[in-house]
Amino acid sequence: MSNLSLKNGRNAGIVFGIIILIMFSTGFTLIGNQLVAKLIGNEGFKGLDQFKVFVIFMVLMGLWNGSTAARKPAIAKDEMMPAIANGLVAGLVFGVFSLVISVFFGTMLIIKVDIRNYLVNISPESTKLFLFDQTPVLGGAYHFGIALITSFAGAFLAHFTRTNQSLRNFIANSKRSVSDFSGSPKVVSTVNNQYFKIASYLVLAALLIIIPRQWGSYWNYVFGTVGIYVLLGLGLNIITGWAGQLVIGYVAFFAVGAYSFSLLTSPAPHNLMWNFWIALAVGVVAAAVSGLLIGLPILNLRGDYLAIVTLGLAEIIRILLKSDMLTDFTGGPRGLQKVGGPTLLGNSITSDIDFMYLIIIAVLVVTFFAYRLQNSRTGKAWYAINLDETVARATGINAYSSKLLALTLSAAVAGLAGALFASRNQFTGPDDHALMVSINVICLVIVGGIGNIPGIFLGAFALKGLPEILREIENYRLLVFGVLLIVMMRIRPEGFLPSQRPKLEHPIDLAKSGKEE
Amino acid sequence: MKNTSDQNISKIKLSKFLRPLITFLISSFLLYRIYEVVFIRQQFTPDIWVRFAISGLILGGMYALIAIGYTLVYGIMFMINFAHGEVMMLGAFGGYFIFELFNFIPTPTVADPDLTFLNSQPILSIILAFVAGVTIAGLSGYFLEKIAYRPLRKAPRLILLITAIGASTALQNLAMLLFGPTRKNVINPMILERSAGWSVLVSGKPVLITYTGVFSLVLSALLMVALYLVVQKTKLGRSMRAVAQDKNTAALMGVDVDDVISKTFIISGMLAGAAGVMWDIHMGLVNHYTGFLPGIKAFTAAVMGGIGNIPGAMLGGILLGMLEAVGPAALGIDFQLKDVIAFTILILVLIVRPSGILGEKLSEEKL
Amino acid sequence: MKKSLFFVLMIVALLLAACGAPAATEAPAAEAPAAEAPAAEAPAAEVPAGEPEACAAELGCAVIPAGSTIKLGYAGPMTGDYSQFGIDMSNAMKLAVADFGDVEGFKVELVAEDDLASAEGAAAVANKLVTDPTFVAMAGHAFSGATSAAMPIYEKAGVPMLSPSATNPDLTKAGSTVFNRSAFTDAQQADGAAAYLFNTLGVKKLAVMHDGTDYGQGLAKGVEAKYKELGGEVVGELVAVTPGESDYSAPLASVAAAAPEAIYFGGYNAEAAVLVNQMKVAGLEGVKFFSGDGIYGKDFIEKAGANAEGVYSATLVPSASDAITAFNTVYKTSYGEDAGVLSAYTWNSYDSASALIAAIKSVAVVSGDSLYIPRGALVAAVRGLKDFQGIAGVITCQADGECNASGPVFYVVKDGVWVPAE
Amino acid sequence: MAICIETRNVSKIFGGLTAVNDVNLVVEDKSITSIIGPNGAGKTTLFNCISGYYTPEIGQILYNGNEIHGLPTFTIASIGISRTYQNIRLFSEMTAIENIMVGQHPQQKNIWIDSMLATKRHRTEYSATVEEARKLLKFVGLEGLGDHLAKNLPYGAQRRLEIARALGNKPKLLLLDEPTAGMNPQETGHMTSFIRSLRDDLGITIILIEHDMRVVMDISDQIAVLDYGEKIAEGKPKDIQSNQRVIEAYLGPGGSVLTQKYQQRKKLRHDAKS
Repeated sequence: MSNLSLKNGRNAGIVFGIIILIMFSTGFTLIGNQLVAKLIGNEGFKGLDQFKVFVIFMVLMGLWNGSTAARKPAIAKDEMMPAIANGLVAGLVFGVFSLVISVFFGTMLIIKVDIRNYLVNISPESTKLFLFDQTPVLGGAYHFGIALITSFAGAFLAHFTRTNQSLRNFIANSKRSVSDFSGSPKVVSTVNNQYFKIASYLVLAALLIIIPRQWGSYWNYVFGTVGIYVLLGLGLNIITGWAGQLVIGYVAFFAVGAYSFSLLTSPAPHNLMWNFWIALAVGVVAAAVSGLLIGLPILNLRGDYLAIVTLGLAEIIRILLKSDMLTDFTGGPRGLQKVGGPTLLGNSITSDIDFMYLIIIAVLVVTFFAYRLQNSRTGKAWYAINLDETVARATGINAYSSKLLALTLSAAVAGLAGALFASRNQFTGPDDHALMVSINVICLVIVGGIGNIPGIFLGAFALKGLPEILREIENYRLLVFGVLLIVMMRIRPEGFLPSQRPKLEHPIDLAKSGKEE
Repeated sequence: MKNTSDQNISKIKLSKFLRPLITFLISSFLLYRIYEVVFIRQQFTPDIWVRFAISGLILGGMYALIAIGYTLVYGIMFMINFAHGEVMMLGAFGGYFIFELFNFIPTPTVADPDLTFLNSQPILSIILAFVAGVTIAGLSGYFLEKIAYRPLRKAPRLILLITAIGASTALQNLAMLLFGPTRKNVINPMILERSAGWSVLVSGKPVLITYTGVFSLVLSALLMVALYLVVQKTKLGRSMRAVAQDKNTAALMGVDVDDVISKTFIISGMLAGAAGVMWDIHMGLVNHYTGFLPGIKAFTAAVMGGIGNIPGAMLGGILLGMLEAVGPAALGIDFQLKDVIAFTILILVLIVRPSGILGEKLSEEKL
Repeated sequence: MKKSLFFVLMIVALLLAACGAPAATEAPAAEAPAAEAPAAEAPAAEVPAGEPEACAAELGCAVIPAGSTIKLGYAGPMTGDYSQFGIDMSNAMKLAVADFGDVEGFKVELVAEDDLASAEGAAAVANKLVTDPTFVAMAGHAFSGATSAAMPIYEKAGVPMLSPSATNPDLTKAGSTVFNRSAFTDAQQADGAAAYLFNTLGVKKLAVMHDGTDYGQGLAKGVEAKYKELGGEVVGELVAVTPGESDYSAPLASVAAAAPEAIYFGGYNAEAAVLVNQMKVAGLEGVKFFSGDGIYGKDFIEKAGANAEGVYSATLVPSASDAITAFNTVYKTSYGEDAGVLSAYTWNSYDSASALIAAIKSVAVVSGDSLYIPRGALVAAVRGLKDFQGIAGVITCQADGECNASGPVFYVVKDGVWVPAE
Repeated sequence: MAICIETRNVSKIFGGLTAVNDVNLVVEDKSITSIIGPNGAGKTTLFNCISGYYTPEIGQILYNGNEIHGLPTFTIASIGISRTYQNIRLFSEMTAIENIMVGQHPQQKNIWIDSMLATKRHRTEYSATVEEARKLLKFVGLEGLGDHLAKNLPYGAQRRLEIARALGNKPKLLLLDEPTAGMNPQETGHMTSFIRSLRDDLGITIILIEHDMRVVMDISDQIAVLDYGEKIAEGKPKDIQSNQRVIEAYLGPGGSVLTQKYQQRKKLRHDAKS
């Protein structure tokens, strides 16, 4: 048994040990356990108290730990001994971590040192849970035992699944089908079935019409927010996804749209009370103009300048909006109340259902235009600039004006989103336009699959919809989100739905795609 | 065909002419405004100006230290390390916990039965706090690079940026969950008590120059000199410069690129850690959000000075600190708008001189 | 081409759907059981048999089936810099629910949500809460900005509010039928503070600062106006600082240039602590520091340490009484913290929650197995609260929703604790 | 014959280094001109001056009698000057056919609003463009590879695709930077005849930088030799072969002696054989 082969076990043990330490000290063991206990408690496992649930949790962690240790590629495929030995070592290290945590924090609990002054989430309940309601040493011993046994079992299981041929095939197959499902580039089947297409469009249309009416105002609110972030994503995708120019302060244009719309339709401070549609148009145009103006001096440069300048612009706009200097003009830190809602033929339509429809229409229109632009002459020019600006220029593309156009369109979409956002909330204020909004939008574009329109929908749902639904774990969501971003960039940097290039050469496709594009 | 070319010629000439004109107009307006506020309105007496300048210098020193971290990493990897501010925050927490620990250890004497280690061995405490902060920050820089960035060495820069944003969010929220959201008070040793210092008479009025301020400023100056020497005189510095110039060639010349990048992250982390402990000592409040704003500011400073350029980062940092402290007063506007001034100057610098104040001039058509 | 045709058709269809919506709403709602449909949309005519007559009114009834709880809402910042406010207020309300939370055998449950003190968070929380048919009243929101964003949503759903801490004067001027508050307004507070500074403390030269938030700016402007009216001199212009920073020495230096006798600061404890800590460095040693209810609490003293000595706060801590002492004991044993340490709104929150429960009791009707709470009547009942005896004082709501008659009281830090100022 | 492009006293200076020094070059319509010279002689810099990357400090560049120096690259491309690169620079993430369509950019008139609203101009132009791109693909012999990403194509195909992209612009002047670099003799032969066909079939004026003397001597109507940024010789292939200065530039001083010896030896061997 060489030294090298035990390294895997040690590393796995350390990683899992640190994970359990972080979970414990952020209080996640307690909250997560309560959540799980609540879930299965209602389903008939009434006999299980939370300590037993926690045992199950630790058992699962141990199994995972052991299998990770045994599955590292460095271990020769079919040898049993190294796998098991690694599993044991991993269990040992993991066990020592748990033991130390138990004994240390258990002792703290007994001698009544309130550790919460420094580590706020280590409450007595949390420590008790970690010790399975035992004394520190006994609890630690339990942990050690569980870790050792389950890691061993995990390693054995991992080894078994790897050596067993039929299982291996099964796993390989399911992996393949998963990757097929998530749309790896090679599987672009030309679905020739026109009827299927039309039918699915019809179903989609029917759903879009019916659903907003069926779910309550809360879901309309949540998905309205998702819709607005889809708009933002589509907009940012033009300049960042297609033209390749990073914009960090995208929220600046969002703010311009929201504020110019709100100032025109709100009773205070100016009492202009313009018509919704005119104000909406003004909001869009104002955002577009601001994009154009900021692009004029900057876009003939290459590099990250646009990113930095828009970052500065976003902050400038936010600070100015809430400043004392402009309070009389912009409403100051309070923002603008009673922002106007949409009207149609003189009737004001303010119910959340109607507004959901309005958002859906806006998303559809922008999506449609985005699709049209994507593979057009303009879209190709943007993508060429993205890939190699020097060559793009030398093929006759005016990179400066192309980028300027991209930024202007992008800003216009953000303005639209901003105006809709303000109108829906009947409110807008400087804190709605913090930098975090832009960062969220960048992330949703990337997570979904940069440059790809369906990806944006997925990304917006993942980033704005899911956290809203999972409000229970509110405190942890940003941590999880950050870790997910890192993990995702490592294992799937092209996003969930990577973008695909159109097929143009084969004559069969021409009949369709040529017309459609 | 002739037409289009003529139009283009005129367009170019116009933009070449416009840029200096705008620069001239804006700078002359600013100068006039400063003249008006300082000499005609005379709202502030010289001692107040000195106070502004001191506060700007101290802040600028810290910005400069953090900005160097940005610049080093940018110079080598062409990435904006968004999580750099968080590294500084971790360093600040390191220092905070050391101070708390030492304040907990009693070393009673006859004269003072309540004396703690913190005050019986103040210098040692401070040194150890710096060691802890710098080590923690350096290590987090190292692991950040190893875990998050190294696997993406060949990836597009956008991917790296997203990873950095992810790392920043994760670290910030981890710190919040571990240590709680409220700001914590940092207990200084008595010799570095905040709001104590030398009183200097400026135009007949006393101006307090705090010990903590002088301490931070001197220390950041020393660290910057040390860094400059490392980069200019040592083998590591030469390798760093080589990697910054051209990774492939450097690798061919026998430079271990991964190792150099790792060390760059460690150095930038250590500087941020030192800035973090200084923040502890001078500002006295620390929480998970401590690193974010200084991080953004320092990044701005690095860009202003010329990103990738170490003296540029120093200059940018000091300049930004001064702009924030002196700018609003000099232009006669509200202090709330200090960031507006800073960012406006940043945008103007980028428009007029895209490579930053000290950055090398880029040719417009770099192949 | 097909794609574009499809898009156009879809948009037309959606437009039609949107136009038809008001007319068509009734159909699905009528089919759905009353308990599932959002309360606001449940049309009065469709109430199932066995409902009391009161439910025929416009907003219908909240129906609490046997075994369910009556949901009393609270929303405030539970995380972030201002989390102490939210935590303290919900703690106090939990005690009120424990004390009074029994309406005809049905339990009241406090649903405390985190609105992050932001407008967007508040709208999300409000939209979520109103979908719960057993949610009847809201003892919040905590912050004014959040409240104004959430108000229209409760208005539509017919949920009465009684906020213990949303103090912006404009909130009650909007003509809302559902919004009430048991706290005094910022305008009252500012007037009181200015008068106290000028008359009691005898300050003749005042500098006014704020933190750039809605709350801080409102207070600062109010104090400035009133102080001038009283004949005092406000030196320099209003100085605003950027919230969240740790170095305010430059703005303080500019204040010092005007040589004021006292500084009034509108804002919260985090920024106030930094300001107080740096006053000496800025040359403002010996200048009085005066602020509002936003700095009252233990956090400020912890952060400012010895520098906190002599700092004033205008707040709404009630004067000592037996009820208060009893409450304080319960609070201390329940949460291990003295009442009023986290924020000044502890007692007021307790009163808000208990007043709402009292209003619920006055309108609730049992019929069959279920409890029926007529929403319209509840809104009116809360607005009509009269001489409700809380621990902190009497709650009597005016026609506009202002329910607090007493003005601010003044506290000062002495030997590391807040004590009533002379 | 009409003159296609002419450089008059063109000099390009980088800092202290004069990369191109006082170069005069006259290229006639529908001719093939080769620029040769040792590495670092300023050949690519001259290309970059013509295609607009650099603006020469001194001198003029005339295209069909109009001054074009100082114009932005995209304008130069849109008036009919296309180029390829020494190290292939395709849009690697685009398909082959899309690369060509990008090359057709200056030929199209539709703007973004056309594509958004699907106007007639967009539709007709789009199908014409796809059609044209397919033809070009066929012309360069890449039929069937159009839907592959450019980065996945084999090396030779990438070279040809780059030329196809340049042709998308319907150029009157084509600048080829080492079109046969890295090719085996067979591929080189194909490329040579392909270049010739560009001139013969499409009537394009061609300037190429080339190191392979066999190709140069084979297809050039005219050869210019650069050394240290200066034009040291110009003329028909025959003249260049025997030019003393050229030989010296390649082989250093004394090079001519070596060449003479080599020629004598070759002659001897030739004689011996016959």
